[in-house]
Amino acid sequence: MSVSVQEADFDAGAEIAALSVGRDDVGAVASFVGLVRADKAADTEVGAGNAPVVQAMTLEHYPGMTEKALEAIVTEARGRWDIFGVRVIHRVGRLVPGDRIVFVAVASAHRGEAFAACEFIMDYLKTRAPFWKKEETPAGGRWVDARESDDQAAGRWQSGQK
Amino acid sequence: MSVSVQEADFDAGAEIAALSVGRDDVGAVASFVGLVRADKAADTEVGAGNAPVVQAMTLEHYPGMTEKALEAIVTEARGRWDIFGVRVIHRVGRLVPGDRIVFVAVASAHRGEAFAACEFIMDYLKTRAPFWKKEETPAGGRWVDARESDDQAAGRWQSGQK
Amino acid sequence: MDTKILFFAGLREALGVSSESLDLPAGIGTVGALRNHLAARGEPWSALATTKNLRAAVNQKMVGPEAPLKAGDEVAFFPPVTGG
Amino acid sequence: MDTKILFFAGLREALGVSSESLDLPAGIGTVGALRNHLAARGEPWSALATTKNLRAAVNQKMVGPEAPLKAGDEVAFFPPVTGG
Repeated sequence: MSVSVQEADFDAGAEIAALSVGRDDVGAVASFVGLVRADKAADTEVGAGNAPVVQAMTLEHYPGMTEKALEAIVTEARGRWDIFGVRVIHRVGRLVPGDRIVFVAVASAHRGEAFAACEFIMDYLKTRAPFWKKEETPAGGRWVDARESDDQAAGRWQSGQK
Repeated sequence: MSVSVQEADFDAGAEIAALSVGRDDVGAVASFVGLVRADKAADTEVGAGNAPVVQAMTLEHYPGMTEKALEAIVTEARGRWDIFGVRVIHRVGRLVPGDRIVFVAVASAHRGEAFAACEFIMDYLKTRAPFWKKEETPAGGRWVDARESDDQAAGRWQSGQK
Repeated sequence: MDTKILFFAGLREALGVSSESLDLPAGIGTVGALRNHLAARGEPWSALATTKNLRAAVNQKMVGPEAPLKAGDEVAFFPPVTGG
Repeated sequence: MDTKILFFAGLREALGVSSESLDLPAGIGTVGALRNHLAARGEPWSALATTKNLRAAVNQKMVGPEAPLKAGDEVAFFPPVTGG
């Protein structure tokens, strides 16, 4: 089970260790933890200076499709790089600044492939997995706008990737 | 203390968590764990098919210089990217396949900077930090040869990085 | 056979509904045509026309507006995703 | 003031010595000159000339063969690094 969508927090160290336990061919585990930032609203069009502080965030998703979308992204990564285990965890529900949101880890023989596949999965997850964030700020609730930079990050894998 | 050279193993999860604890501005922690592979000798000129299996590995280093070299690499990464905390741990002494060797983690507001800085530090560590590996195989001990691909990986940061 | 339609996030809130079942009208053969059909109901359904970069999925797979529809499909409309 | 010289890894094993202290001879003003001076001692010191891509550090900083030396410096010779 390489993909999980859950309300519960996760243990990054245990997940990283699980990708190499009992094996002697894993030379590299690249991983990523995404967290809720209090200043997240500052990224939007509101403008950094006047952006309200994020007090909490609710993650909505599309049950059923979410897992399929994440598994499709993992399958695509496996087709592009010679990687062993992959682990993706995405939390849903209400989270506060400092909380972990997402975890991606990739094991491979070599670091180049582990890093590339891990970053690829994060970039694709940001644009293809059906999650939506609603921020709570002193000014009220607001749905986070998609960032063009995320589309650009995902787009760079589409031609001449590594 | 962002850099450690030690015989003891490390706890990747605790190290990752420490980079964001008590803060609400960290949105991304990219990290890397390098491990001893049994088939490491297969990377050398010996040729993959006939390469002896690695039974253990001893890491030698240059005490005093090692810490300075790692800190210089971290300082360079801080100059290139807008990153918060950085943690580098490199083990020395005798290790067996499956053992962790090295840990690098970088915290930032955004994933792009965290990933880039983490990979940069690993690439530079591989070519600039005074560590040497000696493998034990059924055919005897042998010092690992430096890999040209590591020089290339470090070299790609030298012009038009990111 | 009914076609199930789901709405998510800001679009769900604008419509005040998270799903409906509908007998696919004759002539509605693509995701884009279904979107226009629903948007033509007037307020609040025009949100389907005005939502910036509206995305759609058929049977839980992201598709473009030209994707074909058949009775019994599960169709979803939603704003660009913002997870991770 | 003595100059301390350190050897590491395969080079250390080839020389059978991990460090020595030496009164920097007149005319030895660079890392490359010191390397040649030591290598000229004959076996096993010629390993300093034959080690592929020999690296050097002065006062714990990697340098090239043209780096200047002065009495009291800590000099190290070693093969290309292979950590990580």
